[in-house]
Amino acid sequence: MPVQILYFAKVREEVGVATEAVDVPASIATISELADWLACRSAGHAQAFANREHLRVAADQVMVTFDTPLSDGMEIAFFPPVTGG
Amino acid sequence: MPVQILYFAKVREEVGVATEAVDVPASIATISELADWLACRSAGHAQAFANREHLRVAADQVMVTFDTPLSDGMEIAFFPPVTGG
Amino acid sequence: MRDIRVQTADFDPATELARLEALDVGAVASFTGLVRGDDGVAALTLEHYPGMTEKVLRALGDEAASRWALAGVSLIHRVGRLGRGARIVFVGTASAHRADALESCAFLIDRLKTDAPFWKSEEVGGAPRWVAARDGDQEAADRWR
Amino acid sequence: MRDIRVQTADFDPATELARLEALDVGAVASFTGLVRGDDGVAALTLEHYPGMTEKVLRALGDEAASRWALAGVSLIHRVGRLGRGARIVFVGTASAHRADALESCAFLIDRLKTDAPFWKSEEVGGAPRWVAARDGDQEAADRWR
Repeated sequence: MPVQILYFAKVREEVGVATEAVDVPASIATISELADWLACRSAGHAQAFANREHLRVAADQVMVTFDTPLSDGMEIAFFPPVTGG
Repeated sequence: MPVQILYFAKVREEVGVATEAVDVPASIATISELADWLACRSAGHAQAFANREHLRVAADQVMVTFDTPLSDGMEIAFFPPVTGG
Repeated sequence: MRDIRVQTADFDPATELARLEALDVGAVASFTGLVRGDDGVAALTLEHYPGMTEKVLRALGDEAASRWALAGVSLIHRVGRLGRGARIVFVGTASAHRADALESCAFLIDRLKTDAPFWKSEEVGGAPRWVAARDGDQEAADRWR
Repeated sequence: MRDIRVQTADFDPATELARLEALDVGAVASFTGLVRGDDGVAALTLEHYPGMTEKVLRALGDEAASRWALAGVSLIHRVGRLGRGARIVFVGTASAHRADALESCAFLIDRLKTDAPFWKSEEVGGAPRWVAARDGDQEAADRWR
Protein backbone atom coordinates (compact mmCIF):
# COMPACT_ATOMS: atom_id res chain seq x y z
CA MET A 1 0.00 0.00 0.00
CA PRO A 2 1.65 3.27 -1.12
CA VAL A 3 1.75 5.98 1.57
CA GLN A 4 3.40 9.40 1.53
CA ILE A 5 5.27 10.19 4.75
CA LEU A 6 6.21 13.74 5.85
CA TYR A 7 8.40 14.77 8.78
CA PHE A 8 8.65 18.23 10.34
CA ALA A 9 10.92 20.13 12.71
CA LYS A 10 12.93 18.01 15.18
CA VAL A 11 11.40 14.79 13.81
CA ARG A 12 12.57 15.72 10.30
CA GLU A 13 16.09 16.36 11.62
CA GLU A 14 16.19 13.02 13.46
CA VAL A 15 14.90 10.99 10.51
CA GLY A 16 17.19 12.88 8.13
CA VAL A 17 14.64 13.38 5.34
CA ALA A 18 11.57 15.61 4.96
CA THR A 19 9.46 13.18 2.95
CA GLU A 20 9.54 9.57 1.86
CA ALA A 21 7.20 7.53 -0.31
CA VAL A 22 6.86 4.07 1.24
CA ASP A 23 5.08 0.88 0.26
CA VAL A 24 3.51 -0.40 3.46
CA PRO A 25 2.87 -4.16 3.94
CA ALA A 26 -0.82 -5.10 3.91
CA SER A 27 -0.54 -6.38 7.51
CA ILE A 28 -0.16 -2.80 8.76
CA ALA A 29 -3.61 -1.44 9.56
CA THR A 30 -3.16 1.63 11.76
CA ILE A 31 -0.89 4.68 12.05
CA SER A 32 0.48 3.19 15.26
CA GLU A 33 1.59 0.05 13.39
CA LEU A 34 2.99 2.26 10.61
CA ALA A 35 5.08 4.15 13.19
CA ASP A 36 6.50 0.88 14.57
CA TRP A 37 7.32 -0.25 11.03
CA LEU A 38 8.97 3.09 10.11
CA ALA A 39 11.03 3.02 13.33
CA CYS A 40 12.97 0.04 11.94
CA ARG A 41 14.16 1.87 8.82
CA SER A 42 17.20 3.57 10.43
CA ALA A 43 18.73 4.64 13.74
CA GLY A 44 17.34 8.15 13.06
CA HIS A 45 13.85 6.74 12.52
CA ALA A 46 14.19 4.71 15.73
CA GLN A 47 15.11 7.86 17.64
CA ALA A 48 12.26 9.90 16.12
CA PHE A 49 9.64 7.28 16.99
CA ALA A 50 11.07 6.33 20.42
CA ASN A 51 8.76 8.56 22.44
CA ARG A 52 5.18 8.69 21.16
CA GLU A 53 4.21 11.21 23.82
CA HIS A 54 6.30 13.84 22.09
CA LEU A 55 5.00 12.92 18.66
CA ARG A 56 1.93 14.21 16.85
CA VAL A 57 0.47 12.84 13.63
CA ALA A 58 -1.72 14.18 10.85
CA ALA A 59 -3.52 12.08 8.22
CA ASP A 60 -4.31 13.93 5.01
CA GLN A 61 -3.53 17.22 6.82
CA VAL A 62 -5.85 16.63 9.76
CA MET A 63 -4.50 16.00 13.28
CA VAL A 64 -5.46 12.41 14.28
CA THR A 65 -4.71 9.83 16.96
CA PHE A 66 -2.31 6.90 16.45
CA ASP A 67 -5.16 4.36 16.37
CA THR A 68 -6.47 5.86 13.11
CA PRO A 69 -6.75 3.24 10.31
CA LEU A 70 -4.37 3.61 7.39
CA SER A 71 -5.77 4.01 3.85
CA ASP A 72 -4.31 3.64 0.43
CA GLY A 73 -2.48 6.77 -0.77
CA MET A 74 -2.76 8.64 2.52
CA GLU A 75 -0.46 11.53 3.37
CA ILE A 76 0.84 10.88 6.89
CA ALA A 77 2.87 13.55 8.70
CA PHE A 78 4.80 13.05 11.96
CA PHE A 79 5.96 16.05 13.96
CA PRO A 80 6.55 17.39 17.50
CA PRO A 81 3.86 19.33 19.39
CA VAL A 82 3.38 22.62 17.52
CA THR A 83 4.92 25.88 18.74
CA GLY A 84 3.62 28.64 16.47
CA GLY A 85 1.93 31.89 17.31
CA MET B 1 -21.45 75.19 54.27
CA PRO B 2 -20.28 76.06 50.72
CA VAL B 3 -20.50 73.18 48.22
CA GLN B 4 -19.86 73.15 44.47
CA ILE B 5 -22.52 71.20 42.53
CA LEU B 6 -22.01 69.83 39.00
CA TYR B 7 -24.61 68.25 36.70
CA PHE B 8 -23.93 66.18 33.60
CA ALA B 9 -25.80 64.84 30.57
CA LYS B 10 -29.57 64.38 31.04
CA VAL B 11 -29.40 65.61 34.65
CA ARG B 12 -27.74 68.84 33.48
CA GLU B 13 -30.50 69.34 30.89
CA GLU B 14 -33.25 68.77 33.46
CA VAL B 15 -31.74 71.07 36.08
CA GLY B 16 -30.99 73.67 33.42
CA VAL B 17 -27.48 74.57 34.62
CA ALA B 18 -24.13 72.76 34.51
CA THR B 19 -22.82 74.02 37.85
CA GLU B 20 -24.05 75.90 40.89
CA ALA B 21 -22.28 77.06 44.04
CA VAL B 22 -24.66 76.54 46.96
CA ASP B 23 -24.51 77.28 50.67
CA VAL B 24 -25.92 74.20 52.37
CA PRO B 25 -27.63 74.46 55.80
CA ALA B 26 -25.63 72.88 58.62
CA SER B 27 -28.47 70.39 59.23
CA ILE B 28 -27.65 68.60 55.99
CA ALA B 29 -25.11 65.86 56.73
CA THR B 30 -25.12 63.45 53.76
CA ILE B 31 -25.27 63.54 49.98
CA SER B 32 -28.71 61.99 50.18
CA GLU B 33 -29.96 64.90 52.29
CA LEU B 34 -28.23 67.31 49.92
CA ALA B 35 -30.11 65.74 47.00
CA ASP B 36 -33.46 66.18 48.82
CA TRP B 37 -32.59 69.80 49.56
CA LEU B 38 -31.50 70.51 45.95
CA ALA B 39 -34.70 68.91 44.62
CA CYS B 40 -36.70 71.82 46.13
CA ARG B 41 -34.83 74.50 44.17
CA SER B 42 -36.90 74.24 40.96
CA ALA B 43 -39.22 72.00 38.95
CA GLY B 44 -36.18 70.96 36.90
CA HIS B 45 -34.27 70.00 40.02
CA ALA B 46 -37.29 68.05 41.28
CA GLN B 47 -37.42 66.11 38.00
CA ALA B 48 -33.68 65.40 38.03
CA PHE B 49 -33.74 64.07 41.59
CA ALA B 50 -37.07 62.21 41.33
CA ASN B 51 -35.57 58.80 40.62
CA ARG B 52 -32.42 58.03 42.58
CA GLU B 53 -32.01 54.68 40.86
CA HIS B 54 -31.11 56.48 37.65
CA LEU B 55 -28.79 58.90 39.38
CA ARG B 56 -25.09 58.50 40.17
CA VAL B 57 -23.02 60.78 42.35
CA ALA B 58 -19.32 61.62 42.67
CA ALA B 59 -17.72 63.44 45.61
CA ASP B 60 -14.46 65.20 44.76
CA GLN B 61 -14.36 63.26 41.48
CA VAL B 62 -14.76 59.81 43.02
CA MET B 63 -17.93 57.77 42.53
CA VAL B 64 -19.65 57.38 45.95
CA THR B 65 -22.94 56.24 47.46
CA PHE B 66 -25.69 58.63 48.59
CA ASP B 67 -25.01 57.94 52.29
CA THR B 68 -21.57 59.58 52.01
CA PRO B 69 -21.11 62.43 54.56
CA LEU B 70 -20.88 65.94 53.14
CA SER B 71 -17.78 68.06 53.87
CA ASP B 72 -17.03 71.73 53.61
CA GLY B 73 -15.98 72.79 50.09
CA MET B 74 -16.72 69.44 48.46
CA GLU B 75 -17.29 69.13 44.70
CA ILE B 76 -20.44 67.04 44.27
CA ALA B 77 -21.49 65.86 40.81
CA PHE B 78 -24.84 64.28 39.89
CA PHE B 79 -25.25 62.41 36.62
CA PRO B 80 -26.95 59.43 34.91
CA PRO B 81 -25.25 56.01 34.66
CA VAL B 82 -22.26 56.44 32.35
CA THR B 83 -22.34 55.36 28.69
CA GLY B 84 -18.84 55.85 27.29
CA GLY B 85 -16.57 53.43 25.45
CA MET C 1 4.72 53.10 29.08
CA ARG C 2 1.43 54.69 30.10
CA ASP C 3 -0.45 56.84 27.58
CA ILE C 4 -3.83 58.00 28.83
CA ARG C 5 -5.70 60.74 26.96
CA VAL C 6 -9.12 62.35 26.57
CA GLN C 7 -9.32 64.41 23.38
CA THR C 8 -11.63 65.74 20.68
CA ALA C 9 -9.15 64.92 17.90
CA ASP C 10 -9.04 61.56 16.17
CA PHE C 11 -6.24 59.16 17.06
CA ASP C 12 -4.28 56.74 14.92
CA PRO C 13 -4.40 53.11 16.13
CA ALA C 14 -1.30 52.41 14.01
CA THR C 15 0.75 54.97 15.95
CA GLU C 16 -0.43 53.52 19.24
CA LEU C 17 0.28 49.94 18.16
CA ALA C 18 3.75 50.94 16.96
CA ARG C 19 4.55 52.46 20.37
CA LEU C 20 3.38 49.28 22.11
CA GLU C 21 5.32 47.03 19.71
CA ALA C 22 8.46 49.11 20.32
CA LEU C 23 8.40 48.03 23.98
CA ASP C 24 9.93 44.79 22.68
CA VAL C 25 7.94 42.45 24.92
CA GLY C 26 6.25 40.05 22.53
CA ALA C 27 2.48 40.48 22.89
CA VAL C 28 0.32 43.47 21.95
CA ALA C 29 -3.48 43.50 22.23
CA SER C 30 -5.84 46.27 21.19
CA PHE C 31 -9.48 47.21 21.14
CA THR C 32 -10.97 50.02 19.04
CA GLY C 33 -14.55 51.18 19.48
CA LEU C 34 -16.21 53.06 16.63
CA VAL C 35 -19.56 54.73 15.92
CA ARG C 36 -21.61 51.92 14.42
CA GLY C 37 -23.28 52.61 11.13
CA ASP C 38 -25.91 49.90 11.27
CA ASP C 39 -28.60 51.32 13.52
CA GLY C 40 -29.57 54.61 11.92
CA VAL C 41 -27.36 56.75 14.14
CA ALA C 42 -25.93 59.65 12.13
CA ALA C 43 -23.61 60.88 14.88
CA LEU C 44 -22.84 60.71 18.59
CA THR C 45 -21.94 63.52 20.93
CA LEU C 46 -19.82 62.53 23.90
CA GLU C 47 -19.88 64.61 27.07
CA HIS C 48 -17.55 63.92 29.99
CA TYR C 49 -16.56 65.16 33.45
CA PRO C 50 -13.19 66.87 32.93
CA GLY C 51 -10.80 66.04 35.73
CA MET C 52 -12.67 63.02 37.00
CA THR C 53 -12.44 61.27 33.63
CA GLU C 54 -8.64 61.45 33.54
CA LYS C 55 -8.48 60.40 37.20
CA VAL C 56 -10.65 57.30 36.55
CA LEU C 57 -8.71 56.32 33.42
CA ARG C 58 -5.39 56.63 35.27
CA ALA C 59 -6.77 54.54 38.14
CA LEU C 60 -7.91 51.86 35.67
CA GLY C 61 -4.43 51.87 34.11
CA ASP C 62 -2.91 51.46 37.58
CA GLU C 63 -5.27 48.62 38.46
CA ALA C 64 -4.49 46.83 35.18
CA ALA C 65 -0.76 47.22 35.81
CA SER C 66 -1.16 45.76 39.32
CA ARG C 67 -3.17 42.76 38.13
CA TRP C 68 -1.22 41.83 35.00
CA ALA C 69 2.44 42.02 33.95
CA LEU C 70 2.21 44.97 31.57
CA ALA C 71 4.98 46.87 29.83
CA GLY C 72 2.57 49.39 28.32
CA VAL C 73 -0.99 50.68 28.40
CA SER C 74 -2.66 53.07 25.94
CA LEU C 75 -6.09 54.40 26.78
CA ILE C 76 -7.56 57.07 24.53
CA HIS C 77 -11.14 58.32 24.58
CA ARG C 78 -12.59 60.99 22.34
CA VAL C 79 -15.25 63.53 23.31
CA GLY C 80 -17.40 65.92 21.28
CA ARG C 81 -19.42 65.17 18.13
CA LEU C 82 -18.39 62.00 16.29
CA GLY C 83 -19.84 60.99 12.94
CA ARG C 84 -20.73 57.52 11.72
CA GLY C 85 -17.67 55.26 11.57
CA ALA C 86 -15.56 57.60 13.71
CA ARG C 87 -13.25 56.12 16.31
CA ILE C 88 -14.44 56.63 19.91
CA VAL C 89 -12.04 54.70 22.10
CA PHE C 90 -8.74 52.84 21.89
CA VAL C 91 -7.32 50.41 24.42
CA GLY C 92 -3.87 48.93 23.83
CA THR C 93 -1.73 46.74 26.07
CA ALA C 94 1.74 45.20 25.76
CA SER C 95 3.08 42.30 27.79
CA ALA C 96 5.57 39.46 27.64
CA HIS C 97 2.58 37.10 27.95
CA ARG C 98 -0.33 37.03 25.55
CA ALA C 99 -2.93 36.22 28.22
CA ASP C 100 -1.87 39.30 30.21
CA ALA C 101 -2.14 41.53 27.14
CA LEU C 102 -5.53 40.12 26.09
CA GLU C 103 -7.14 40.00 29.53
CA SER C 104 -6.01 43.46 30.59
CA CYS C 105 -7.30 44.86 27.29
CA ALA C 106 -10.75 43.34 27.94
CA PHE C 107 -10.63 44.51 31.58
CA LEU C 108 -9.84 48.09 30.59
CA ILE C 109 -12.67 48.47 28.07
CA ASP C 110 -15.20 46.64 30.29
CA ARG C 111 -14.43 48.77 33.34
CA LEU C 112 -14.14 52.00 31.35
CA LYS C 113 -17.73 51.40 30.21
CA THR C 114 -19.11 51.49 33.76
CA ASP C 115 -16.58 53.59 35.70
CA ALA C 116 -15.50 56.47 33.47
CA PRO C 117 -17.80 59.53 33.39
CA PHE C 118 -18.68 59.72 29.70
CA TRP C 119 -22.21 60.13 28.35
CA LYS C 120 -23.34 59.50 24.79
CA SER C 121 -26.10 61.38 23.04
CA GLU C 122 -27.04 60.00 19.64
CA GLU C 123 -28.64 61.67 16.63
CA VAL C 124 -31.36 59.60 14.99
CA GLY C 125 -33.50 61.36 12.42
CA GLY C 126 -31.98 64.71 13.40
CA ALA C 127 -33.06 64.64 17.05
CA PRO C 128 -30.56 63.97 19.86
CA ARG C 129 -31.35 61.45 22.59
CA TRP C 130 -29.34 60.24 25.56
CA VAL C 131 -28.10 56.67 25.28
CA ALA C 132 -29.30 54.46 28.15
CA ALA C 133 -26.80 52.42 30.16
CA ARG C 134 -26.91 48.69 29.43
CA ASP C 135 -27.23 45.99 32.11
CA GLY C 136 -24.84 43.85 30.08
CA ASP C 137 -22.11 46.45 30.51
CA GLN C 138 -22.48 46.29 34.28
CA GLU C 139 -22.26 42.49 34.18
CA ALA C 140 -19.17 42.61 31.95
CA ALA C 141 -17.46 45.00 34.38
CA ASP C 142 -18.50 43.01 37.45
CA ARG C 143 -16.67 39.89 36.30
CA TRP C 144 -13.39 41.76 36.94
CA ARG C 145 -14.24 42.64 40.57
CA MET D 1 -14.40 39.61 5.47
CA ARG D 2 -11.98 36.73 5.91
CA ASP D 3 -8.27 37.34 5.38
CA ILE D 4 -6.13 34.30 6.20
CA ARG D 5 -2.49 34.21 5.13
CA VAL D 6 0.82 32.43 5.73
CA GLN D 7 3.74 34.42 4.39
CA THR D 8 7.45 35.15 4.79
CA ALA D 9 6.94 38.91 4.29
CA ASP D 10 6.15 41.27 7.15
CA PHE D 11 2.59 42.54 7.50
CA ASP D 12 1.27 45.92 8.58
CA PRO D 13 -1.13 45.80 11.55
CA ALA D 14 -2.37 49.27 10.57
CA THR D 15 -3.53 48.03 7.17
CA GLU D 16 -5.30 45.08 8.79
CA LEU D 17 -6.97 47.26 11.42
CA ALA D 18 -8.09 49.73 8.75
CA ARG D 19 -9.76 46.91 6.79
CA LEU D 20 -11.55 45.71 9.93
CA GLU D 21 -12.61 49.25 10.89
CA ALA D 22 -14.00 49.78 7.39
CA LEU D 23 -16.55 47.01 8.03
CA ASP D 24 -18.45 49.68 9.96
CA VAL D 25 -19.53 47.44 12.83
CA GLY D 26 -18.28 49.20 15.93
CA ALA D 27 -15.77 46.91 17.65
CA VAL D 28 -12.32 45.82 16.44
CA ALA D 29 -9.93 43.70 18.51
CA SER D 30 -6.40 42.67 17.63
CA PHE D 31 -3.48 40.66 18.87
CA THR D 32 0.07 40.92 17.54
CA GLY D 33 2.79 38.46 18.56
CA LEU D 34 6.42 39.50 18.13
CA VAL D 35 9.86 37.99 18.68
CA ARG D 36 10.65 38.95 22.27
CA GLY D 37 13.95 40.66 22.89
CA ASP D 38 14.24 39.94 26.58
CA ASP D 39 15.49 36.36 26.71
CA GLY D 40 18.68 36.36 24.67
CA VAL D 41 17.04 35.06 21.50
CA ALA D 42 18.66 36.69 18.45
CA ALA D 43 16.20 35.25 15.94
CA LEU D 44 13.54 32.62 15.36
CA THR D 45 13.04 30.40 12.36
CA LEU D 46 9.48 29.25 11.76
CA GLU D 47 8.80 26.05 9.85
CA HIS D 48 5.29 24.98 8.88
CA TYR D 49 3.34 22.27 7.05
CA PRO D 50 2.24 23.94 3.81
CA GLY D 51 -1.32 23.00 2.94
CA MET D 52 -2.29 21.81 6.39
CA THR D 53 -1.45 25.17 7.95
CA GLU D 54 -3.83 27.10 5.72
CA LYS D 55 -6.50 24.41 6.21
CA VAL D 56 -6.25 24.67 10.01
CA LEU D 57 -6.29 28.49 9.99
CA ARG D 58 -9.36 28.53 7.73
CA ALA D 59 -11.09 26.01 10.02
CA LEU D 60 -10.30 28.19 13.06
CA GLY D 61 -11.74 31.21 11.22
CA ASP D 62 -14.87 29.20 10.45
CA GLU D 63 -15.21 28.05 14.05
CA ALA D 64 -14.80 31.61 15.34
CA ALA D 65 -17.44 32.85 12.89
CA SER D 66 -19.85 30.14 14.04
CA ARG D 67 -19.35 30.88 17.76
CA TRP D 68 -19.36 34.70 17.65
CA ALA D 69 -21.13 37.33 15.54
CA LEU D 70 -18.18 38.42 13.41
CA ALA D 71 -18.10 40.76 10.43
CA GLY D 72 -14.41 40.14 9.80
CA VAL D 73 -11.44 37.97 10.71
CA SER D 74 -7.76 38.55 9.86
CA LEU D 75 -5.29 35.80 10.60
CA ILE D 76 -1.73 36.25 9.39
CA HIS D 77 1.25 34.11 10.35
CA ARG D 78 4.79 34.53 9.14
CA VAL D 79 7.28 31.75 8.43
CA GLY D 80 11.05 31.74 7.82
CA ARG D 81 13.75 33.52 9.80
CA LEU D 82 12.51 36.39 12.00
CA GLY D 83 14.85 38.70 13.90
CA ARG D 84 14.37 40.15 17.35
CA GLY D 85 11.30 42.40 17.53
CA ALA D 86 9.88 41.07 14.24
CA ARG D 87 6.14 40.45 13.99
CA ILE D 88 5.19 36.77 13.94
CA VAL D 89 1.41 36.63 14.03
CA PHE D 90 -1.60 38.94 13.74
CA VAL D 91 -5.16 38.17 14.77
CA GLY D 92 -7.86 40.76 14.12
CA THR D 93 -11.61 40.54 14.55
CA ALA D 94 -14.52 42.93 13.93
CA SER D 95 -17.99 42.68 15.43
CA ALA D 96 -20.97 44.79 16.42
CA HIS D 97 -20.33 43.65 20.00
CA ARG D 98 -17.09 44.21 21.87
CA ALA D 99 -17.27 40.92 23.77
CA ASP D 100 -17.53 39.00 20.49
CA ALA D 101 -14.52 40.81 19.02
CA LEU D 102 -12.40 40.37 22.17
CA GLU D 103 -13.31 36.75 22.89
CA SER D 104 -12.92 35.53 19.31
CA CYS D 105 -9.52 37.25 19.13
CA ALA D 106 -8.36 35.39 22.27
CA PHE D 107 -9.89 32.14 20.95
CA LEU D 108 -8.06 32.42 17.63
CA ILE D 109 -4.60 33.00 19.08
CA ASP D 110 -5.07 30.38 21.83
CA ARG D 111 -6.22 27.69 19.41
CA LEU D 112 -3.68 28.64 16.73
CA LYS D 113 -0.97 27.94 19.33
CA THR D 114 -1.98 24.29 19.73
CA ASP D 115 -3.69 23.41 16.44
CA ALA D 116 -1.72 25.03 13.63
CA PRO D 117 1.38 23.17 12.40
CA PHE D 118 4.11 25.74 13.00
CA TRP D 119 7.41 25.00 14.74
CA LYS D 120 9.82 27.55 16.16
CA SER D 121 13.56 27.13 16.30
CA GLU D 122 15.40 29.84 18.23
CA GLU D 123 18.96 31.09 17.96
CA VAL D 124 20.65 31.63 21.32
CA GLY D 125 24.40 32.24 21.26
CA GLY D 126 24.51 31.33 17.57
CA ALA D 127 23.15 27.77 17.96
CA PRO D 128 19.61 26.90 16.89
CA ARG D 129 17.36 24.89 19.21
CA TRP D 130 13.76 23.75 18.86
CA VAL D 131 11.30 25.52 21.13
CA ALA D 132 9.40 23.11 23.41
CA ALA D 133 5.59 23.21 23.54
CA ARG D 134 4.21 24.73 26.75
CA ASP D 135 1.57 23.04 28.93
CA GLY D 136 0.05 26.47 29.54
CA ASP D 137 -0.70 26.81 25.84
CA GLN D 138 -2.64 23.52 25.88
CA GLU D 139 -4.63 24.69 28.90
CA ALA D 140 -5.37 28.05 27.26
CA ALA D 141 -6.66 26.27 24.13
CA ASP D 142 -8.68 23.73 26.13
CA ARG D 143 -10.83 26.40 27.78
CA TRP D 144 -12.41 27.02 24.35
CA ARG D 145 -13.41 23.36 23.81
